[in-house]
Amino acid sequence: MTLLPFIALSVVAIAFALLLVLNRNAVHGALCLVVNFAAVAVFFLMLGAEFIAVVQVAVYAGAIMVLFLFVLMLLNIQGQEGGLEQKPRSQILIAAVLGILLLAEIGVLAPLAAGLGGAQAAAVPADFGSPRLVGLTLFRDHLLAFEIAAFILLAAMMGAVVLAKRRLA
Amino acid sequence: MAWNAPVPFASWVMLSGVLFSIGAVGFLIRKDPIIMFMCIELMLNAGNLLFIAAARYLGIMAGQVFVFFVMAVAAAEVAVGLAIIVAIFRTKSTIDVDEMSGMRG
Amino acid sequence: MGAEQFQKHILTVITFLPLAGAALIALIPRRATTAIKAVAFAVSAATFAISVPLFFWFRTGTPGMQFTVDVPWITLLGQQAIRYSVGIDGISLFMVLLTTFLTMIAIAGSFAGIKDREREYYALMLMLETGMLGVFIALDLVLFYVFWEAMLIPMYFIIGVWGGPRRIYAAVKFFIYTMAGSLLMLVAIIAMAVMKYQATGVLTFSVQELYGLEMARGTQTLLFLAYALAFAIKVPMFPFHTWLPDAHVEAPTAGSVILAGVLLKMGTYGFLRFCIPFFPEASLAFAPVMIALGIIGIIYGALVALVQPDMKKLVAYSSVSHLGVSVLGIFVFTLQGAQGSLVQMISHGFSTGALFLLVGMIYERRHTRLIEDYGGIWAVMPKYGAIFIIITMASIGLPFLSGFVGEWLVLVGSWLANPWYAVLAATGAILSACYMLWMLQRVLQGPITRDENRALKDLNFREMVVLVPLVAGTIWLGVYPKPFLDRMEPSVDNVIRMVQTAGVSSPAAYQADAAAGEEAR
Amino acid sequence: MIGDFLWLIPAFPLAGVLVNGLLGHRLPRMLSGTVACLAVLGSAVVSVMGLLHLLQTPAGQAREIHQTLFPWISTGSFQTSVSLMLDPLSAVMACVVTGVGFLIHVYSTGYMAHDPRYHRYFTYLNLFTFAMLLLVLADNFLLMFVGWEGVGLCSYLLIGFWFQKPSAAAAGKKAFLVNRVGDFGFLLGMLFIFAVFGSLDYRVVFDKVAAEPGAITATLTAICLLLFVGATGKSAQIPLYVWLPDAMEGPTPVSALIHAATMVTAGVYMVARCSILFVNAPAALLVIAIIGAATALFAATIGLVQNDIKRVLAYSTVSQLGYMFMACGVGAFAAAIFHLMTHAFFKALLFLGAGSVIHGIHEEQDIRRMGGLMKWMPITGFTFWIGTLAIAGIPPLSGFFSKDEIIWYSLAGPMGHWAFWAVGVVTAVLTAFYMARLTFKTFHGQPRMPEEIRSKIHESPLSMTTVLTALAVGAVFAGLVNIPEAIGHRLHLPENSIAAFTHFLEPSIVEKKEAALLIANAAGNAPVGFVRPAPHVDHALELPLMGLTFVLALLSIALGASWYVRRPGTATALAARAPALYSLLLNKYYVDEIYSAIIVRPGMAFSRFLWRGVDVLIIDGLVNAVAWFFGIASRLFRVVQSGYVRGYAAGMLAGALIVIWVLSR
Amino acid sequence: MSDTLFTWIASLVKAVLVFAVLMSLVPLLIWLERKVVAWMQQRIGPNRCGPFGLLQPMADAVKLIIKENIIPAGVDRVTYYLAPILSIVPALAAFAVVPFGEPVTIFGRTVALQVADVNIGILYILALSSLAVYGVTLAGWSSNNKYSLLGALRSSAQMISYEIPIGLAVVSVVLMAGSLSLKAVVDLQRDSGYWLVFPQLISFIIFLIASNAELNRPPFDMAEAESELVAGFHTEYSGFRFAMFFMGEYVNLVTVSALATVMFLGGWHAPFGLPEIPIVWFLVKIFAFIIFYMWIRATLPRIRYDLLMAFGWKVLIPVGFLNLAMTAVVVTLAADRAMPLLTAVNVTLAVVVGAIIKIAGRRVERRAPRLAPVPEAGG
Repeated sequence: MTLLPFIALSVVAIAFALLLVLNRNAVHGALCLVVNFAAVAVFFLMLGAEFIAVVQVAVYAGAIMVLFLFVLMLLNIQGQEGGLEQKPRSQILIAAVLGILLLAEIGVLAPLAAGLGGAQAAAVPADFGSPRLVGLTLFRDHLLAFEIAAFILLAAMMGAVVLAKRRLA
Repeated sequence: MAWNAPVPFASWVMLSGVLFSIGAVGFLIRKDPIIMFMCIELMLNAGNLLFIAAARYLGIMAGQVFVFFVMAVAAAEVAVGLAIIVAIFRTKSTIDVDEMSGMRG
Repeated sequence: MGAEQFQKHILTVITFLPLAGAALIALIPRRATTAIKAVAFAVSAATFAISVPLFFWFRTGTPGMQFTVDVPWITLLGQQAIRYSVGIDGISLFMVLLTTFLTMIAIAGSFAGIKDREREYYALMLMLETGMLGVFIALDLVLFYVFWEAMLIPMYFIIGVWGGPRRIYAAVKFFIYTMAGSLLMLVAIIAMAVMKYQATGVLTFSVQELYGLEMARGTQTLLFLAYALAFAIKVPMFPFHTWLPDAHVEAPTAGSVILAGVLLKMGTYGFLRFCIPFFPEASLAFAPVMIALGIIGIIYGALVALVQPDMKKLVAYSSVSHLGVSVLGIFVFTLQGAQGSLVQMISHGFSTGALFLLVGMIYERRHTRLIEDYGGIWAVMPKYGAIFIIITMASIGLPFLSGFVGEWLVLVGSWLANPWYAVLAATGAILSACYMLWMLQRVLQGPITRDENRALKDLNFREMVVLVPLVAGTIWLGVYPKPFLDRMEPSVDNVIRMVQTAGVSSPAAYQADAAAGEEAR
Repeated sequence: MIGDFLWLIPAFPLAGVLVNGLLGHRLPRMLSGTVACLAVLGSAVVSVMGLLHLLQTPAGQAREIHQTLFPWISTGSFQTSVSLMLDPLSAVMACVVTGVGFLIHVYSTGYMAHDPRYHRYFTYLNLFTFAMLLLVLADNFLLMFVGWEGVGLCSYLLIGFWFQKPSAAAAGKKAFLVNRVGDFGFLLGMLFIFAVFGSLDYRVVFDKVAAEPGAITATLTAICLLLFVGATGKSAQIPLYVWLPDAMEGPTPVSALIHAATMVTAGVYMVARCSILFVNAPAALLVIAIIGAATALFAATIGLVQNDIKRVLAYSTVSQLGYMFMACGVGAFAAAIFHLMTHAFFKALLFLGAGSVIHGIHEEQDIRRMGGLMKWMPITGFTFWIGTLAIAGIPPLSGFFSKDEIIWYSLAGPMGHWAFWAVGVVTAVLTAFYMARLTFKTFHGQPRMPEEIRSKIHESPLSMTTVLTALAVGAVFAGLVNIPEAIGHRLHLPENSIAAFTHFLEPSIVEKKEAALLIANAAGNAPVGFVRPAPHVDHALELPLMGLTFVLALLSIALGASWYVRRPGTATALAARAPALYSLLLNKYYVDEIYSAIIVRPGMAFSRFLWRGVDVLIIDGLVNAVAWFFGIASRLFRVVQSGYVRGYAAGMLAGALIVIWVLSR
Repeated sequence: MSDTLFTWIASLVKAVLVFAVLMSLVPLLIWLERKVVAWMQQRIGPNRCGPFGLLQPMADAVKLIIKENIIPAGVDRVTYYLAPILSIVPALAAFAVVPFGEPVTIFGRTVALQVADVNIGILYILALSSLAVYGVTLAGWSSNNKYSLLGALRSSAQMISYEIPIGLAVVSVVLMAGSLSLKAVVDLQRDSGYWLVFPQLISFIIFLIASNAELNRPPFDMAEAESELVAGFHTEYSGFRFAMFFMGEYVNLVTVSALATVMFLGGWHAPFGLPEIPIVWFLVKIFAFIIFYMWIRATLPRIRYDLLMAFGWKVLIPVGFLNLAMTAVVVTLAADRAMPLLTAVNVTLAVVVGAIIKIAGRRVERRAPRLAPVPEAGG
């Protein structure tokens, strides 16, 4: 959890994020995102959240990105979109301005937040981030949220089926 | 800065901030809704990162549990989003965001 | 035990009998119109019959509420805050009687006028009656507000469905005008309840307890204005009156009889029952403004009525003028003034109700309300002419007819407050004579110019039955108003005393009058 | 004893109204007519009995009978009840009203014989009598006001009786409205009285004023002036007289009863009744005198040139009323009432005479197309002559006594002044002249009717002629009731027969000498310049002055005879020489036109402006503007929903930025 | 020699060892498979190259390596190269957490016979198995061929669907073991004396069926069956990349068998009473499983795709949930007597179900529709 791996990995993460945004081909974009997720999973490991790291890989990389790939492949909407060139000038300008503003804001906020978190990581029990502890917190303090998440997933499932189902007219 | 010095919390905020803004800008720039969805996932992930970092630096498990919920929501969102895109593609044979302004006032 | 029990719950019976009637009518098949009319009239007549003993059982001389029923209805914050508490005193007794009397007559009057959808029409009329009665007997602010709003809906439909060509515009305008006003009142009601709760920990909406609620000068003014706006629109007072001509012109005959006969009185009743007792200081402070608006209403209403081509609009503006007198009577804060305004309300109910019926009757024959379409119909319709003249005389305040008693007392009251008020208000008498007689001349007198008029049939038996009670009412109120005056005096005196005790700055005339009043009785 | 029969006087006509009103159209004509006449006869009998009862009561006792029927309006300190009072003044008035009224009812049965709405006519007539009696017998101002407006209503109904005629309808409305303006003043007066004295009963008010005379002269002046406004409205004095000439549209008996004998005299009665008030307000008295005089002269001048027989008589009535008010103005209230009584007789006689003339020559009213009718209608002509002589003031007829008394007191009365005397004399001369002109043009000279009518001219039926003769008798002997001292002493008549009438009225009217004292006392502290205590005029002058007026009257009748009988053309020639003056008088000084120009037309324009401008344009405009505004606003916001997905996204992001920025501060 | 350095070296050595063993096993398995299937179909199988045909796989490997790598036109280069790698790496990585023996002391330090003892072992395996989908998907998509695209979609859909039953089976085992690490599962079986195959019989059956589908092996190999979609997602691959797909498949086979032995057959422990030989029993059990899979490949006919998916969603998942629920109830209520109870329940259930299937099977035959005799011509 030292600075070197952190910087290395953040460079990887940021690079692949930029690749995703700037990539003309959607599938390649998806793969870049997968790599980004892997990098973030490693970050989670560095931050002592093994369970979440593995879940991240399983859920994000394993399920969500597969969904993306599925849709990309099913619809085969390859290359409709040109690169950044033909976008309306104004849209890019706005996006750029807002992006810079956001960055500036984060730049300002980061040191403030630092005060919050403190330079040193807090002393933490050995099995911090282990499934046992996560499970305990999840089902003791946030059971209601868990149930609600369950409902959201149920609703999403039904929604997806209804929306995408080919109308057998 | 010694290479093996511990990583301050501020840098985690910076990192997730950068990732978030890349996602946001990406969302604004691209016209292909799938890319936009990916950018959203990226933003959500940046959020998760910050959650975990904060959990680690404050020693509170709740952070990680929240990430769990964020993932649930993200999954749900992608499922529905992609279903919509499939539906739109099937009707209009194009999924360019700018054409899809049927719902205007 | 039955009689005593009946006497105790007579008000509830009177209020909800029409509702039951409406339900009964809803069950009758649509085609059986005669049955519908019979049931409707029977129910309204029964309601009137039950309300008549109220007049005799009413103990004159006691200012407090009588025939009270007080049952908890909704509990808030653990306390029975909102109660079904009803009761009448000198002021609301006559309003109740007027409502039941006029509804019975209106229903009888609309047998010929209403041709389509009779079932809904009569059901709505009876529902309207319940709404109106509820307003007059409610002693709990929320109950009052509920009935106040409930009464709007049937009226809206009656104007909106069975009205004239521009009925939708008129109905919507009527609804929004009243609704806008009453929303502010609702806020004020809640504010008062909250203030009471904060001050004494007792959460209640009952009118009795909220009398004499201590509050800062500023809030009292605001709350007074909120109430005053709601009632000013209802009266209607000068700037807020434009809905009345439209509503009247477009409403069916019976609709405008009820609208003019009872709905307008709710405004003035509201002033007497809520505005003044709740906020005596503010009432005193705003008295000159309200008096000015009242007087403007009188003169403005009369002048505009003078040039109206449409008879119903003319009568509508005359209502604005007459109720201007009533408002003036209330805000001069003298016993005569207040009693005069109450009598004026009752007499206006009789005379304007009759006028609308009369206009309605020739409308049913000729389907036009423009004055120039008529001329010289007295020759063809002698009975109609005779009644028209009597009612006109009552409306312009000829002595020994109801109009004069109300006007005279208001003039006495306002002269005691400030002679100039009386002078200006009295000009109303001249102006009202002008427009009424000019209308009379163009409609009844002169040669018959159009041949359709030649073929007009005179009043049939039903129409006479409808009009004669009203004429009798005006004559009785004009010749022998004592029973009315005695019953309302203590309650009105009670309200006026509230203002006098509150108002240190009240003009000397009050003391003189009050003192004189004392030893004279 | 008589006290509890008082209510019968108004009750009889009321019963008549109910019978005729409700059942009239079913009854045969004769029955409904007789019912009406009997009703008035009944109340006449009772009022005469009342009068006799008063006469018999010895001077010491109070000559007053009271009867309270039922409490009317009573709230707090304002207590009034419907109660009647009979005292000398109201007894006289009641007798005049019922007496003359009865005769006119009988006359009407003949006159209105062929009218389709026969029963309705008698209903109105009875209603009028009831109202007049209420007015006269009331013992408080409010009940008097009831009568006051009641008679106004009946005059409206009766003037507009033939409502098919647009002019009649308009005249009726005009009468009512002008009366209403007068009543407005009266109403304010009553309010003022109540505010000051705390009650409206005569007894209470008069005792309070009598208790400390001259104390509240200023308020009393205001009250009296307001009451006088009511009087001018009702008795057709200068500003509000315009309705009387138009009132001739109604049937002639109506004009006779209402616009000669009874209603118009109500104002004089009211002034006399409140003499105690007026006496304590010398300024008000002065105003009354001036207006009375002015009206007398003014109306007389117009009367000279009128061609409609009834219009001439109408203006003569206005002029005579002016006399009465002048009498009151100078403080001779008794003289005013005496003239009122005599005038009732001969003016009713003249009107009924005119009525029978019109009846005779079939609805022709223009005197220029009459002439030489004496041949066809001897009785009408003869009685008409008696009326003319009476009004001209030729002794020994009643007119002479009452008019000359007024002329004398206009000089010698408490507020007398030679100016009033001069106006009185001049008006007397003019009256004599236009009456002479009228009689000569109608009954003498060559008949100017078209040929075919001449054959059909006939004398009126018996029912009308008997009434004429009865009234003629009244006109002749009414004067003897109040022979002035001067003549009385000269003829050595028994003491009690001299000025009997004035002595009889003593208790209810302020006596002249007492009036003089009070006026002097009130004038003392009232800053009215003109008023000063009465000049001492020795009584010696009374007879010669009377003689003077008599001679002048004879001369003017002679002049009339020469102009219109011997040389008929002279009047028209004279008129040709001064066309402006003639047309001015003919068109009644254009007063009607002036009124409509000043009041009616601008009033209508203003109210039309109020309606179109204020009501529709401003208030409704505002309301609709609010509705329009919301329409526009909603259309404006629609644009924000552009459907451009990335626009929304940018918006969201910007929002997020702001939120972060705000939260982080 | 600090401790950290030692652990680093130890794990490195273990990793290399495992990699070597796996890589060497692959050709052996290919040969074994062809031999076993042949023996089952009463034919000889490869016997030309080397004794009993043992060098046949070597020959194949050489063929594939020297074959020309044809890359069809319009292929998305990056993903085309990436796909085979992505199919092998997850399989190899999954083996890292499989413990294959008691801890051994070398140079005085104890070394766990497990590449990495991670306390979320099972979850790690599940995650990696979900990554395996990428290989298939990208291969199918990038080869710009309609059939390969369809084949890829179908097989990836199948693999995703069958991840859930595997997950449920694994969770019920974890429930018994109380921890996610594989070592704990083995220790549980050693301490309690029961091999989990008995108390968790239902989940064992589900695991077998689902893992078979996960590997795209014959009864469920609709995606790359020759008769259906040419060769499924790896139609356009040839040469060494095609070999990598094959290697991926077999390494996965080994991993899954290892997982099954660790979770259900008590890892490296000898069956009741037999002497404890460290790694041998472990390998014996793995080979038992592998043979079992091959046996199924030889016997069972291919299932139609929609029935396959329906079976997965509508049968395996519900049964998995029920089993999980039952286990959870028993574990919480009767924590100590859990093992015998569960064994009893599962065994009785298995017997009952077996009987039902047998009876149902016979009745179906009797009622099978006799073909109506063909009516004589004419008449």
